[in-house]
Amino acid sequence: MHPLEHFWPFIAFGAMVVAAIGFSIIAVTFPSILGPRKTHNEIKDSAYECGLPATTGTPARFSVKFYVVAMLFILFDIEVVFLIAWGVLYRKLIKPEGAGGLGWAALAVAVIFLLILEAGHIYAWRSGALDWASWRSRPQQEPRA
Amino acid sequence: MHLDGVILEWVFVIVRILAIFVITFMIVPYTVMAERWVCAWIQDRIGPNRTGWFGLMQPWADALKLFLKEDIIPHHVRKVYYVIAPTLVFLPALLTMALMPWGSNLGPMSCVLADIGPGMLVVFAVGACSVYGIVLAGWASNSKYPFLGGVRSAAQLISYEVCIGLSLVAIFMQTQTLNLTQTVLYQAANGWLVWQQPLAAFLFLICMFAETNRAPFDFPEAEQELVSGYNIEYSSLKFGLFFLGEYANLMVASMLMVTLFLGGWSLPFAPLNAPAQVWWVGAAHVAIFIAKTACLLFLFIWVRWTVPRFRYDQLMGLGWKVLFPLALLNILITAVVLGLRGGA
Amino acid sequence: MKVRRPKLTLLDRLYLPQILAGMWRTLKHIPRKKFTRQYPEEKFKLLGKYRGAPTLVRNQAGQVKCVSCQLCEFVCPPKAIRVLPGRRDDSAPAEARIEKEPEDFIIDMTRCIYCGQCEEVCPEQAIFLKQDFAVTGYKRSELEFHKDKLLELGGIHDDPICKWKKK
Amino acid sequence: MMHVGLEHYLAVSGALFALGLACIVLRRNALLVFMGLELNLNAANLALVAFSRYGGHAEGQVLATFIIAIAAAEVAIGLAIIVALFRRRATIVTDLLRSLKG
Amino acid sequence: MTVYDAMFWFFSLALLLCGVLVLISRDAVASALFMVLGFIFLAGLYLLLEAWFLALIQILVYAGAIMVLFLFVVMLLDFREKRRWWHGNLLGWLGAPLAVAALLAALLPVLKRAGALADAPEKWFEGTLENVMTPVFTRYLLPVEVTALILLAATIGVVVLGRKETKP
Amino acid sequence: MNEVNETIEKLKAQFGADIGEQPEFRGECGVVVPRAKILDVCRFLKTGCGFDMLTDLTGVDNLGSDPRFEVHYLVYAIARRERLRLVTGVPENDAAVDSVVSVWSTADWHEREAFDLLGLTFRGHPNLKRIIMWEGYPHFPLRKDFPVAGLPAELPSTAQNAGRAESAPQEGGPFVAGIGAVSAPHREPRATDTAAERDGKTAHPGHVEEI
Amino acid sequence: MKRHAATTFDTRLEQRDVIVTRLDAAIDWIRKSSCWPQPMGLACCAIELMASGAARFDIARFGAEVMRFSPRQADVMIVAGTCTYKMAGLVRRIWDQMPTPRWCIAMGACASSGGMYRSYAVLQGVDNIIPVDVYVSGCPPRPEALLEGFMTLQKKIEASKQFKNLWSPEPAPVDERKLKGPIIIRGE
Amino acid sequence: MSDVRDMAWPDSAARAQTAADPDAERMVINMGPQHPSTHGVLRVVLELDGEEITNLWPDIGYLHRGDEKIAENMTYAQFLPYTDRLDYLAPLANNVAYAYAVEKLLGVDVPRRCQYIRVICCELARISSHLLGLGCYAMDVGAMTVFLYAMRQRELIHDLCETISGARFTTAYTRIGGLMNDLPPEFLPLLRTFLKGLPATVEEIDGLLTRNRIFVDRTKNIGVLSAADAIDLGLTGPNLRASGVEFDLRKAQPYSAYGDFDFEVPTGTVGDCYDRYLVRMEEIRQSIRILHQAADHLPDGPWHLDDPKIFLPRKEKVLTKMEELIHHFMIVTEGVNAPPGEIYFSAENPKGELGFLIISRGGGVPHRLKIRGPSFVNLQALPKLCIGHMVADMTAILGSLDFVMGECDR
Ligand code: SF4
Ligand code: SF4
Ligand code: SF4
Repeated sequence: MHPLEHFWPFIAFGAMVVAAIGFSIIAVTFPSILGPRKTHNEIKDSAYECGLPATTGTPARFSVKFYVVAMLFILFDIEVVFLIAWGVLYRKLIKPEGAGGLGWAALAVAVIFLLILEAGHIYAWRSGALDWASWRSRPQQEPRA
Repeated sequence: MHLDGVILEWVFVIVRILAIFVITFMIVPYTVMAERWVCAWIQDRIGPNRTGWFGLMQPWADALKLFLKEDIIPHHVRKVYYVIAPTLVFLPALLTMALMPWGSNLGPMSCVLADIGPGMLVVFAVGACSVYGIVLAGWASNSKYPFLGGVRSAAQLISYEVCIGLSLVAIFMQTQTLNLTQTVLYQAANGWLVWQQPLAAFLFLICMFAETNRAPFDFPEAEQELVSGYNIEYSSLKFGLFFLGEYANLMVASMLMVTLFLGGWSLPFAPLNAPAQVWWVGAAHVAIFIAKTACLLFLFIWVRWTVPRFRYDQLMGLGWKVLFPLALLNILITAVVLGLRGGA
Repeated sequence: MKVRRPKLTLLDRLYLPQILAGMWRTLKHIPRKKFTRQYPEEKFKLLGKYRGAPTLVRNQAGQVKCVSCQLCEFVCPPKAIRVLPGRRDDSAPAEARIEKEPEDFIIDMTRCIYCGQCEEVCPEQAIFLKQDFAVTGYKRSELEFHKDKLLELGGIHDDPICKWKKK
Repeated sequence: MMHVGLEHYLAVSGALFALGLACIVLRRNALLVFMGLELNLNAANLALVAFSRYGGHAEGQVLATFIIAIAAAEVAIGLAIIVALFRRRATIVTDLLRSLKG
Repeated sequence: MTVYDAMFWFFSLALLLCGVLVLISRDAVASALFMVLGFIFLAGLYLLLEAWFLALIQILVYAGAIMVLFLFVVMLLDFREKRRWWHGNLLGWLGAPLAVAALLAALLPVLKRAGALADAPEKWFEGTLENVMTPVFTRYLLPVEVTALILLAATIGVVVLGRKETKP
Repeated sequence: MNEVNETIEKLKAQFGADIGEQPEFRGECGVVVPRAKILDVCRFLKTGCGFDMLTDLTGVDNLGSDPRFEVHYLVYAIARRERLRLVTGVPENDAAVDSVVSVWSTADWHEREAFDLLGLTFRGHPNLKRIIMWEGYPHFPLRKDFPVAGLPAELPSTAQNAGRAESAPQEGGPFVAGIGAVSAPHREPRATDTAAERDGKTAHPGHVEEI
Repeated sequence: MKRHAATTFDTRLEQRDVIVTRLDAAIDWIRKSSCWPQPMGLACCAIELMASGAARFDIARFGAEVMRFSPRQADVMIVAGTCTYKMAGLVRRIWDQMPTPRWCIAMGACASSGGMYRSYAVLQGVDNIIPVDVYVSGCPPRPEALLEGFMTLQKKIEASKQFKNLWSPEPAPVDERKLKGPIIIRGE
Repeated sequence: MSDVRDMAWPDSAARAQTAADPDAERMVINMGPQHPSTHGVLRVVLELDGEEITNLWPDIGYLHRGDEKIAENMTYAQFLPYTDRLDYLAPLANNVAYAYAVEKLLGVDVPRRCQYIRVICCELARISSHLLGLGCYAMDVGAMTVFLYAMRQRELIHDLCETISGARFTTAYTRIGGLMNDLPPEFLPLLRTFLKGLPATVEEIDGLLTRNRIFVDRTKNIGVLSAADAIDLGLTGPNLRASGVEFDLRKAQPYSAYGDFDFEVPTGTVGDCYDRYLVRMEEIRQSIRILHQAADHLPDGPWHLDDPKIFLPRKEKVLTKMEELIHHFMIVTEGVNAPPGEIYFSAENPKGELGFLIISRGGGVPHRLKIRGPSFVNLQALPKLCIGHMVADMTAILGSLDFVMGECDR
């Protein structure tokens, strides 16, 4: 009832996953078996910061820009998914309506979709969410020599 | 499916998994060596030549050395995450290999381990998960340089992932498939996609540089700034896994590029252009695929030793402000052209 | 003179042409003859009057030339030299008689900076920087060269001015 | 033992939904609450996909696709709010947020 | 038990286990990672349902994007709860069973009726990209554009919220 | 050197008899300024005479004379290519001068260095801390009563396991330094690799062999 | 080029199990062929250290161009330069953070003994704080001398009994008879 | 473990501010002393807001070797090798500057041939230093290969050094009142071949960097320093000239034989990293010009002072004549007999103005010898240059400042 052939590539893939994980486990555990016994002392166990003790214990928080970029990534990732699907189907969709397609409407769908998202992209761009540099590092007008 | 058919399939699966491991572990160490040699040659040097015959044993010495090294797990790290992070860097590359058509077929055995229908989606999905390793490594190290390196790298990876997807949409529009084998067959029939979609190929190449953290985008480990980035606190084979993962990713990136744009295992000459009927054509296909990959690897190495590094914000800017619109443009052009041609 | 700040042309601004040009430049290096001098295998010549490790020399008659005047010891910037003055025994033939000879002469090679000042100030031309460009050891004490070692390294120096002969 | 069928999937979906619900109700950390929400959405998706498959129509999966898309938007905004709040208040414990409200 | 069934049990139990672990982990990072793992198993269930496309999208979007963001936030805010989550959460402890019970009560009739649907093999739907997305791009054009609008709104929201505030 | 003399005249006109002059030596002129006036003089030099650059600032320890310390300022007028030296005496019991950071910001590190190595204080310096030696180093190394070899001191607390700072062994020829022990292992304890070597004679390691 | 060497090889190898000897040799080979340096460039010698990595001398031939600035990944610390007291703690700290087995080359007079700086600020030889395996004399040593020092270190690794010591964090015992310094190379 | 920041530079005020700022997304990070981009042992404590530097404290002294104190304890001649190790990228130039300083104290002038040879030394040193500086700079912005090409040419300069002085690196070539030895005959041909090959490398670096947009973006308008600020901070050398101030001691007070040569002093317009790079490149080209002229017009004649109280007598004479032997002993043990007085001599070194302030109380040993290391002063500009930029810019700025800790910490 559930023909195995359907799943075969995935099963093979699963086999690869198992093999790869097995390899990883070996790779992670072997050195602790083969290598010299671990020694610990206060210094060895402390973080490397160019040879000085770490200036503060845990890493502090950092620029919110990283979150923003991650969030934007999610949103645009969705866009990409839709576009990929659309792209694969495009040549069928673009066929004239008689031939089972939508004609140019197929393109229009994507264009409108893209335009809306591009508005967001441009908005983010304009409002500086995609800039990392502060004002000083931005290229300034070159002084007249 | 008959039982012996199933057994045969399983045998093939095992053979191909072994083949993948062999290919990976032959190509990756020698990619590292190629890096060291090519960089030496570019710099008028000789490069490792004292270990083994012409230095050919050097990668093995390095790898075994890492095996035999003390495996420091400092107390200040978040231990579980610290241990699994290196494997998470290496796993995605290995898994992507499972989808790679590294040949047409050898006798009755197809050379793709997992010929999944929408294969590219799997590649995307697996690739998307490669962020975890780096982020976790940076965070688990609980120290500042790795942390900065990890975060930078993660932001870089995800930014360029969008561009990768977008740059490939155009070729999906042409090939109408997400399957890698089909893509290769399409190219065998219709010519390489790099000629039909040069812009997409170029964008994809740039994205691959960024995704594999290669110069000019080598931020996570930008030595001059972050010493060696997210892997500072790693020693022994855990560090080796990062190293290996990095080059395995490089290899996978090259293979993807070959598969998607450079005709995969095919060469536009009669017997080599179609799936193999005889075993030696199959072998030749594997060789062609690996040769093409090697050329791209050389390109990666060559570029690294030529150009300066971008600054982080320039890199992000490039991704979001240049490649992104360019990819969209490419999609639109392709769409219009295909539309004018009237679809299929 | 003001340096010219090149304005990037449109092509330059596209990154690629310059990167490709750079890649062409680096590519050209690959087939070139390598600059490397493979150290232990390949012979090479030290240039000039190379300042290697300081050594003590003997004259043609096989005598230690040093008279332990200790000038070198004084001048040596890192104070790597230690001279223990001593008298020479009188059994030597009269025409070869020099009053003094160091009892021991120690150069700490881990201190020596190969500056050549000792050679320059030695009034007897008894100490020379030879061409020993690499001195390595496992222990600091190994790298402390004593008189016999130094003499062995120094060998015979053909002295055009045979000061000792005149006496 | 009976073969796996739609009801099994629905049961799993229900259980997942219950877990998500528990997460929302029990955890105080806003991020965990959020994750619970995601679990709920996925439980719904699972049900939809199962229905679609056994019902033989595309709509369930179409809907699931849209849900994933909207969920992404929701997560982005939600986390943005959490981050913004955290930057302001340095806490993401929901109780405190509640106390702010009332 | 067929292989299929075995896979189902494996995936669903693993999924639920991950769900439980999400719920009970003290460490939010662990929660997030278990969540990722859970989504991967969920994708496995999708595969069993022959929803190929959705399975991959699930991993791509949920595991590859959404959870990365979660992880980012969890790691980088790096906050610690003062109390264990199960302490002093009376409302939650009372509410949770009630909610779950209510849910199950609502679900039970559906479950009962679901068996009827399961026996129509010829009608089974295979969730290939084409099967799933063709309707989207033909019948559901409006929702597509609405999705775009929602994404746009989210983009703007994110940018506004992420803006660096001037000192209060 | 007319211009320099002009400047000195200007200074004298401005500050009167406070300004002393050093004899010209190898074409260089120095001006002796009383300690209290140094900041004013520097301001005047910068704004009134165009000495826009402070090339160097350093302290000198003249142990035995009074005042014990001197601070030397080397100022330079880029446009006129003119160099002038200011010297001011600083007594030991009140080793403090006004800081000139407000005049030339380059004085910052120079003054800190003088503070670090000689123990001179600069009043009004924004951040007078040790710059060369580590924080907490107890001595002032450039003072004449401090030996080159150094005096023992605790290392900075960042160096938990590197021991302490010790005096460096001083060896010299017969003309300068005192008598050292016979061989390096005795003079420099670390040169001994084993205790046996230190007690007995140093081994004469290594003989030469052609290979 | 003449090599003066004080090494008299004792041909009668210690009567050990052949397999152990072989394993020793294998492990020695691995470790000596892959010595990643931690370039502790402190002063002028660091420039010669760089030079030895550059085209003319190419330390890469020994597989040692993989300069790891992170101590966790390095095998041999090359102390090149003057180690001042202010710096001493850091050098020691980085040494402590290196995983075993690890080695140290003191490159140049300053690192070996303090060199010409017999002064209040300079540590008189890094062997005061970390165990040095090989001293390279010179100020700075020629890159060739550093390479020679590197080979000297390789000899030391070769002469060590690594296998029995595989699991021990202590430095492997060395066959002292094989290690007689100094090694002096005379050029032309 | 104690709070390091007690030892580190962020002083308590800054720390309090960082801690108190509620919106602080800041972190304090420590770069160096053991860090690939701090060129030796500079330590910089950075306060970052994301990737942006909001505050910065350089910490020096990790290479303080006590040169000045040592100088007070030895004769002028003995101190000469120590000057090699000041700016250890250009030992020849340091030797020259020191020799001139002592000669100025003694009030003597060296013969013209010696002056010319010293000019050659200085310019060779300048090229070698700039090559390494540019190479490291390129490496800091990620172009490794440029560094290797620069090192390759440096190797040839080392060969030249070896030819004249017998040492690759720490040459100690000059002597008070002359040189260690005359130029060996094979030197000039070697120099000419070197000069023939050098422009190709300069051109190669130029081709790899100057118009490469990645490099230009990394350097243009980064770390801008106005002329007024540069002067106020006391900067000298290429860093000052890049800000547009035409100040070069070779022109301002032509010491040695610099008056005889025809060369130009390149200056920049903006004072950013790009200008500093361009100025150095141009200086290499100018140095090539000077070297050509010097090689062509090298005068004959004595190459040292013939004063037995200053310059060591010839060996043959020492070996044979009693009087010479006595002079020899006197010079070595007592040193040159300097008059009491105070001089300041500075020379245009590759990094800037290297000055020696010598206070003599008579005799062969200085009373105080202050070394004005250009890097020490130049490094002060670091906070001014870096604050507001990104971390990656800091490496570019550090590279463009081209400092050497040897002369900074002395
Ligand atoms: S070597 Fe020369 S200078 Fe030294 S003690 Fe002997 S004779 Fe005197
Ligand atoms: S070469 Fe220099 S350091 Fe070495 S012994 Fe002679 S004078 Fe001393
Ligand atoms: S040994 Fe010489 S070259 Fe090396 S650091 Fe010390 S002084 Fe500099």
